[in-house]
Amino acid sequence: MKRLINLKRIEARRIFITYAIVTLAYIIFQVMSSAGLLSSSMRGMLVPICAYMVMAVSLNLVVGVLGELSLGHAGFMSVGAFSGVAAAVLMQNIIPIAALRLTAAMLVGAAFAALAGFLIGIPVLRLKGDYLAIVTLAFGEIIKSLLNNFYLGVDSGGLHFSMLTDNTRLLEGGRLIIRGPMGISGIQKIATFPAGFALTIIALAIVFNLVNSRMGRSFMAIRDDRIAAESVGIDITKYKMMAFVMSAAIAGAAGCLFAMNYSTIVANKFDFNTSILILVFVVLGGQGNMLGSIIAAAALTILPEKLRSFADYRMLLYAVVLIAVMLGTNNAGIKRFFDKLNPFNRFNNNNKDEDDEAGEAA
Amino acid sequence: MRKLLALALAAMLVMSAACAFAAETFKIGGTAPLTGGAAIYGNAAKNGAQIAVDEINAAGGYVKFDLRYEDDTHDAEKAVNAYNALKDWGVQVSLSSVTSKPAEATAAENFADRIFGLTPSASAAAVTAGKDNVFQMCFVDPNQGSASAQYIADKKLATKVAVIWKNDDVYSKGIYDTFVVKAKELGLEVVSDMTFADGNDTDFSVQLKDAQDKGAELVFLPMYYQPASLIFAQAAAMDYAPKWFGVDGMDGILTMEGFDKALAECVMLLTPFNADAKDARTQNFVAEYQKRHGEVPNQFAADGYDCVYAFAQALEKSQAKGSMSAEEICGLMIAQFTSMTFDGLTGANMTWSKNGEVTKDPKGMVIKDGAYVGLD
Amino acid sequence: MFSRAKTKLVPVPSKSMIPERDIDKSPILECINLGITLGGLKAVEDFNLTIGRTEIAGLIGPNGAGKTTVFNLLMKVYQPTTGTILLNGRDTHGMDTVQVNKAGIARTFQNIRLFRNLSVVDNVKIAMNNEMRYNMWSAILRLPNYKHEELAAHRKALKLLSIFDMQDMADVRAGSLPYGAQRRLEIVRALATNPSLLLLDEPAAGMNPSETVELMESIRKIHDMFQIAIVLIEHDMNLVMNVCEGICVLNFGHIIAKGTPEDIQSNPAVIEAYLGKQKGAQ
Amino acid sequence: MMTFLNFFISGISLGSIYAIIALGYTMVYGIAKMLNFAHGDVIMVGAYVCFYAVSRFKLPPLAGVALAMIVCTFMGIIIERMAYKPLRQAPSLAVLITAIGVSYFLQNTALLLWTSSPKVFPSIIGRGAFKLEFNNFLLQGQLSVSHVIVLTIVTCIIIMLCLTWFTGNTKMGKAMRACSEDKGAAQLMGINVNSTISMTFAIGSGLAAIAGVLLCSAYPTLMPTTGSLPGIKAFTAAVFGGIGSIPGALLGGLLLGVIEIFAKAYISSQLSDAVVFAVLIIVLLVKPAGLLGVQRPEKV
Repeated sequence: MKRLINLKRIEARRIFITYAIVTLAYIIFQVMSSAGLLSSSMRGMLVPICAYMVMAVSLNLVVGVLGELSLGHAGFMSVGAFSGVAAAVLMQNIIPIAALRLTAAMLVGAAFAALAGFLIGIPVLRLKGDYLAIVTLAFGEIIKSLLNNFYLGVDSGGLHFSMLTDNTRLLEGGRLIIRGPMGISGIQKIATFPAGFALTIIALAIVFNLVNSRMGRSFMAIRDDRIAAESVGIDITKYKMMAFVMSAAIAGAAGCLFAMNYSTIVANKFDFNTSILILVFVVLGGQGNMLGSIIAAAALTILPEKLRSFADYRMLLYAVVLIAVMLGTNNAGIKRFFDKLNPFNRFNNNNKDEDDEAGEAA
Repeated sequence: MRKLLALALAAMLVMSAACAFAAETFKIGGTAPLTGGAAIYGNAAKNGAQIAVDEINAAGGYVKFDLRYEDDTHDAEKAVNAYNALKDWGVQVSLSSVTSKPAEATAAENFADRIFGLTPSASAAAVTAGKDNVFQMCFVDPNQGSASAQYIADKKLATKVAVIWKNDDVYSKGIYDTFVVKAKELGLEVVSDMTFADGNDTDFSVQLKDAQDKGAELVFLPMYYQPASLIFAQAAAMDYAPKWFGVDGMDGILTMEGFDKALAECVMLLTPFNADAKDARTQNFVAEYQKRHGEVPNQFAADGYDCVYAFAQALEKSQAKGSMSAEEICGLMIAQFTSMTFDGLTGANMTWSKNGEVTKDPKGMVIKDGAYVGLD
Repeated sequence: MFSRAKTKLVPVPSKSMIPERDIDKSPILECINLGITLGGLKAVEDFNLTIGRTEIAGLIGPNGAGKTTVFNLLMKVYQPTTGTILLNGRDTHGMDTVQVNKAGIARTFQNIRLFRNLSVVDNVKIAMNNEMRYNMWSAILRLPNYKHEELAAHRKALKLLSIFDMQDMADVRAGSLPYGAQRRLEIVRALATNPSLLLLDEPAAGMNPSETVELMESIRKIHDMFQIAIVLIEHDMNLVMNVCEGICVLNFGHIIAKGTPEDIQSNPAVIEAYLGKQKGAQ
Repeated sequence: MMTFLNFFISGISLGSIYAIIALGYTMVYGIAKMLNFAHGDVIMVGAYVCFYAVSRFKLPPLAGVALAMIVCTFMGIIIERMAYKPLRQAPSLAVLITAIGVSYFLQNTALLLWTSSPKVFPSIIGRGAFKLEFNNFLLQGQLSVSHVIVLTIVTCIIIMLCLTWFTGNTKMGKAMRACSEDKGAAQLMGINVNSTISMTFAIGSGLAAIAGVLLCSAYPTLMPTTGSLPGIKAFTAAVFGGIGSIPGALLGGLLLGVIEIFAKAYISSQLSDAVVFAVLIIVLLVKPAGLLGVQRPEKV
């Protein structure tokens, strides 16, 4: 019998290391930023990197922990961004403190995204595998299409919204917040790096605590063997829904954080390509591996910026790096090498076969 | 002795340098979609600006430029990244961004950082709104929409019009909105109002059929030329020949490789730039562009070119120094741009209002025998 | 809904294994005219079987006879096309796998279906999900009831694992266990759902003779400790004849014989099904 | 009524383009079990090759198409060898991401090679149309069906029949079906799984070249991003019809086109995409494996 991995110790250590690395990175960058050691380029990316890290963690809950492929995750980000920013605009006078307003906006974004996740979950979670994936893609496109035709305005008479054309008929002094394809303009940029860090830690805490509970075990049971999970009384739909909604809520908060970092936001930003980008973070970082997702999200956000000196060849190189990394991380030789270095390969499905042989041989 | 000699040498070097490089060098930069679906516009603006910079540097006047363009892939997030990369490089005057949504995002940064911005072609009203230091070289979308309606009504081109616009595009939507309002005001009847979007921008039979069935005499196309070329081809296939009216984004349709120019016959458009204009400046520019890139420049290239020249004029007039910070230059530029007039490829006697919008005459053009002819 | 006495899992020491003691009680399981058509083929037909409250029964038959299909019908992996399943006297019509499990049936699988990437103890704890009560927010916020219930569940899981002396492997990845241990873990996992009827699908498959003997003892031990009914599918006749009190033989989806091990061993229909029709035999 | 028929024809036209792209998707998915998101970009390359052959080098159209097919087939084989083959044992998601990487790679290479300016595809098939005049109590007016569309539909059907025959009757085709069912078992039966999958990619890419030429003949602008959005739509069509099913791809493509046009015409041109995807979702809920897909029950 080959080594039997002691998962409990590894898991605890892995969680600790994840928190530690994120916190350490935050402190380093925060200090460097206040000391003026960071380039504008780097400083400008801090908040979006946080948002992408949270997105990656959130998608990893669905893809890595629950084991369902979602190709429309940007849709939830979009719902969170639009509802959160709209909420922030509405609360501008009620909550004067920016940090509080941001928190409230993120909560609103999370709530709306969770609602969207729930509504979408009802039909989606009845499907399996690639079909589930294509339906999430479809919902992502539908969300984009609907938001591109959504108008929301506020005036002294309250909130007004309309679809397709701007029929909000705002009174004098009213403000059209969401303007269909033109999205939201003139956003107050209240997203900050500390807020991004806080959201990352909260997202990690939610996901880790959930994973190490009866809910999380049920998610992983569904991933590993749906039929066996049913046979021991796990209500598949209920737990899939729980993971899906929680993931959508976190994505919504991340979307709100992201949108609050720019003065303008449009629905087209959150398209299929963005969904795929987040999926790339998850796959590259390792399914179920939160630290991996976080590192991949940060690295792949910075990479295209660092490639700017290659001018026209920038995106070509990005593609080559992406392919090379996928080939490299899945190459048996290289993989074994990294596995030796990294004891945290709990969810790594690839060495399953190896272990199976070990099991059968014994 | 040696020391003295070295000193003398150094002094000579400095002097000769001062003689040869009397010019003030400014770092000028902008973001543009150089890759992805909108790369046509970004590359055109970049190439146009590069030609202007090369000409100005070669002429050896007061101003010299160091130009840098960064890729923003037509995305607000990437545009801010690109803007920050330029800031790290030490950009002094900014060419903002080429497309509207990215420009809206970078303009907010321009405003916050006090870096003067002049966008060649980002035409959304929100780009300049509320920012004293962001200016446009192109017409702002709402103006173009109402100008088009005005033109159609004035020339009595039609009473029943159809509009086909791109539903997920800021530019198209911006023009559409004011066009419809103005058209109603002027008694034009918008009989058909149809859209398309990114995923379904190949088949226009429904939109055209609707316009045809409702008897539209003129179809207004606030869009870029690539979908427009498909619309013309499909309309021809279904024997539908209304009057076509385009906007500045339509410019470039005649330069598409392989495009059957007969399809665009009699298409009218409002554009500030005409590659077939007979004046020497335009002809030189077009020749140079063709030499370098093998293509006829479109309006974006001309806008990019004009921006650089406008900067050169303003910098020279205000006697800005290359050693000044971006913020100092910003103050000078605001003063200059709100007071100066500028002649460029895309219009003569351009002036700018305090809120950054340009005033120049749109040229009504019609395509005759595969070339633009001025309309009046 | 289908609440059962929570005391069920308290081990009752009992040395006697006499099926007759169930006579005065209602049976745990009754299948009446059970049948299913899969892809036009009648995989199981007219299946009638009654299992006593503490009976150990065997379901045998040649390959493809429909044994696993019967288990799948009982667990509602497939919905039966005809017939009725009464569990504890209650019709299971319209129930799904999860509900049937909650009502008291648990099973193991012919091809091991463990949660391979999870630890051994987590595999068992997953099966105890339905007896834990804390909600999502307790878990996220780590409220006291989360800690309390998790601790209790962990203790109970270790206790269950100790039946097979597996408590030391609790934190090992289930997929990396040796084959025999995986089979045993599946049984523990099934037991963790507090079943009153345990279905074992070829528990001895792939085991060597000494492991099989150990397994036999374990099955008896489980039976004694929990006082539950067990139905097992097995090809190892030694195990079946030694452990089972009653045997049901299936061939081509039909029951061809039912009886005690002795009856079955001498039943000509069974011999024919297993060995083919022999010329000259009596 | 006539308008309805005309829209129907438009829908079929659009749908036939989706169908021909979907055939390639379904072929690769059915056998290699991977979502080849780079398929749309192979189409783009095929169209560019044909464009340059015909417009610049003045080759006859058929030679252009043949050249495009050869180039795409080789490219398909090379992509498969370099990017997908090393990942045969890897989880399917890793392959999916690699395919996306390949898609980015092709798009950006095209951008460097052929610039971002749109090209107008030469009318190698001609812009003509069959015009049908109707003048009876039911139908009044003219129905026009362009030659390109007729050719596309005919090509679709021919390709569908050929593929069905190929997978059903030839040795290689049977090997493909075997790989599709169970790669391990196929290997044990002496089928060279690797070369079979390479072959699938070669065929799929060759089909992509034809699809590219037809796509750009029907909607004649060509840019480095030309293939990506129709690619996603066609992928949707393939799922709609039941991914892996060859007739399903044809049916799915045609239906998707018709639904899209009808949604534009009778519901809202602004929400047509939303309607198309909503219909897809509803179909998948009713028939979880698509219209013609076969749902295999899980073995327990």
